[in-house]
Amino acid sequence: MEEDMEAGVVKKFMYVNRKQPYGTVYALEVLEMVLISAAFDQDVHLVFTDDGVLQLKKGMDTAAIGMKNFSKTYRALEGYDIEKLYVDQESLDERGLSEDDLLVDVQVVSRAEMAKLMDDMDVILTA
Amino acid sequence: MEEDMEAGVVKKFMYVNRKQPYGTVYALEVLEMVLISAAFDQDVHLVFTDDGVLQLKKGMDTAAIGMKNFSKTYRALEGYDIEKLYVDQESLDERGLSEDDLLVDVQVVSRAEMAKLMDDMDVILTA
Amino acid sequence: MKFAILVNEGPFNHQASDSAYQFVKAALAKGHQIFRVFFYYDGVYNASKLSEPPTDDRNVVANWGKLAEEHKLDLVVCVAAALRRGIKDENLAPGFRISGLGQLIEAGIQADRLVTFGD
Amino acid sequence: MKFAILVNEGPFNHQASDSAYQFVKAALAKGHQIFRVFFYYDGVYNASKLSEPPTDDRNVVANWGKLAEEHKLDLVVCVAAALRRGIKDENLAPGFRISGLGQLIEAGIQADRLVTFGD
Amino acid sequence: MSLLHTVSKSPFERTNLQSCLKLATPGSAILLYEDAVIGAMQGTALADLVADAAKSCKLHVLGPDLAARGLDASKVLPGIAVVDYAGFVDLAEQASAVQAWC
Amino acid sequence: MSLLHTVSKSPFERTNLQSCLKLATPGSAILLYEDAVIGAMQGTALADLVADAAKSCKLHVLGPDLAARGLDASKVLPGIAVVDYAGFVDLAEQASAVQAWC
Repeated sequence: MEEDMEAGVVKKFMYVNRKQPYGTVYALEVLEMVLISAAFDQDVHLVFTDDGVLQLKKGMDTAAIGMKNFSKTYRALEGYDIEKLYVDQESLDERGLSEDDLLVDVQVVSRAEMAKLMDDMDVILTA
Repeated sequence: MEEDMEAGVVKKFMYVNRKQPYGTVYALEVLEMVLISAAFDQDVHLVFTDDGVLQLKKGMDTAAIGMKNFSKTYRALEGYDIEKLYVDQESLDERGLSEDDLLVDVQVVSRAEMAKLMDDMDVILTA
Repeated sequence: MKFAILVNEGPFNHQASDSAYQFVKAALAKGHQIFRVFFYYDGVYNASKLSEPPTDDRNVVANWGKLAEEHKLDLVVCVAAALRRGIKDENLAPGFRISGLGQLIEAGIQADRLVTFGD
Repeated sequence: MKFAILVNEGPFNHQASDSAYQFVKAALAKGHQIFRVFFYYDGVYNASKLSEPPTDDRNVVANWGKLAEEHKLDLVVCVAAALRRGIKDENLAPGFRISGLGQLIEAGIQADRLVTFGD
Repeated sequence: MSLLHTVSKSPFERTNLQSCLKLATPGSAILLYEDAVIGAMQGTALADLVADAAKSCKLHVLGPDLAARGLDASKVLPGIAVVDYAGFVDLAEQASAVQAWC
Repeated sequence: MSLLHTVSKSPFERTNLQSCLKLATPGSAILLYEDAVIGAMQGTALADLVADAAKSCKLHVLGPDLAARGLDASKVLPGIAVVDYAGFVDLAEQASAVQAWC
């Protein structure tokens, strides 16, 4: 990792993804934020809850809607040392999904555990 | 009423208002549509359902949010021969409102009656 | 059949404009007529010629312009909604024109169906 | 206390920008510092100098510009979000500047609180 | 002829689909597209509600939006037809009018 | 110190408030503003849910947004405090961080 750009200030950043990909741009523009915060060497946490769990679904094919499939970017996050990815079990269950449906390794937690994690953050960015 | 501008073509237009005023611009911009369709002498029906019933709430005071209070416009609709206003009872009930809370005269109907009315329309514009 | 199309959301932030575009292409392929495409609310942002998406993504504004040119589509941006949001002749993309809401009502009257995308 | 503000929705279509403006005014009145106001997603439309609302309504873009001038606020528009949506130097309203997303992350690091308006 | 109701927003995020189902009369067509396609899948918390609606209304879901989201068209609820954009056009043509719940 | 959760969208239109209530831990502050203020009123279909939340979280509602919508501040649910923009600022100051559910 590079040296900290902010003279040692490392904050706990959490990005909360609550929306599907493609229907809106949020998933894509959150990824842009996430990649930048890695450059600032912050302690980055990515949360996928509610419809946000669908961002990680395997097997997307966007050819027929004429939009770019950006799901590969989630696989690339590891290369930026972004490894703290959380998904809550209830959101998966509600959508009939399981951990096997996801294209990256995540920590599957309960909503109660996610709530505790969130309480501990310094900066939370949600979309 | 003026002579029909479209050589006698009169269609049943329905405007379905589903959103609160102020939180979004839809209520205001729907009113702009409604006034124009009156100029085209169309058969205009205004429906207020879901949060749309809040557009007709008495006693709005927008001074502290710095936005224009446009609720007077609903009172002016009569002057444009727009008199078919419908509100569904269930949407009022869910929000703890009654017909007395509304600033204009409307027909309060059931959702079933509103559904029938909607089925009969030629053009439906919803926001 | 004659279709009129209403697009109510801006490009990129919502899929509505993309869906409308695919619908129009499919309707034209079936031999239907597109009487008019009207842009209202944030939909007026679809007409900004300054929009410059990443080169690896679709270009929503340019795609509408191209389709309009190929099929002589009438793409109309609501003047009142556009003024509020800063869309004017000086930043209007090729293929679009700015006009009044009456153009939407007329489309509703003249077309067989009005199909709305986005809110 | 040092606040950073994030505005994620465009003017007029949503109240988010209005609420953020009222929040900033109230924070300044209490003697707080506004480290930066960052405009992301459709929030970048708040910086269009071509926006011309009806004269009997508030002027969201001009209000931000005036507040920035009075209080030396740093109003930053995300360059990537702005390019997609057609906000560039040529239509940028006075008081705003275009810069990278790093400015948002820096604001998150430097400010005591980041408060987000709209999605 | 009856209405075509279209729904584009996710039924997990917004109440548009629920409002649509309250006002869609028996025999009407309903099309789920964009983020709403998740509502057509088997095994979700909304599956019973949607399967029930499919008994009185003609439910459809847009295949291209399923594929984009990695959702398997073979796992949509029974009674829901998968269509493409051309099918969307046909539905609009066959309806008396189109009501967009967004 | 604990979080301030803000909710601006109507709980009748979107599920943001419901998601917020699932993740807000006891003792957290919650502010309803913009279209979400309807959730603070007595007599609505959501009143029980919100009154329940007010037992474990510190609920607030923005007065200016109530007034704009013609909603009577004297009829908000017991246990919900009405604040103005200055009060919103105070809530943000007193919180460890602010989570916007929008």
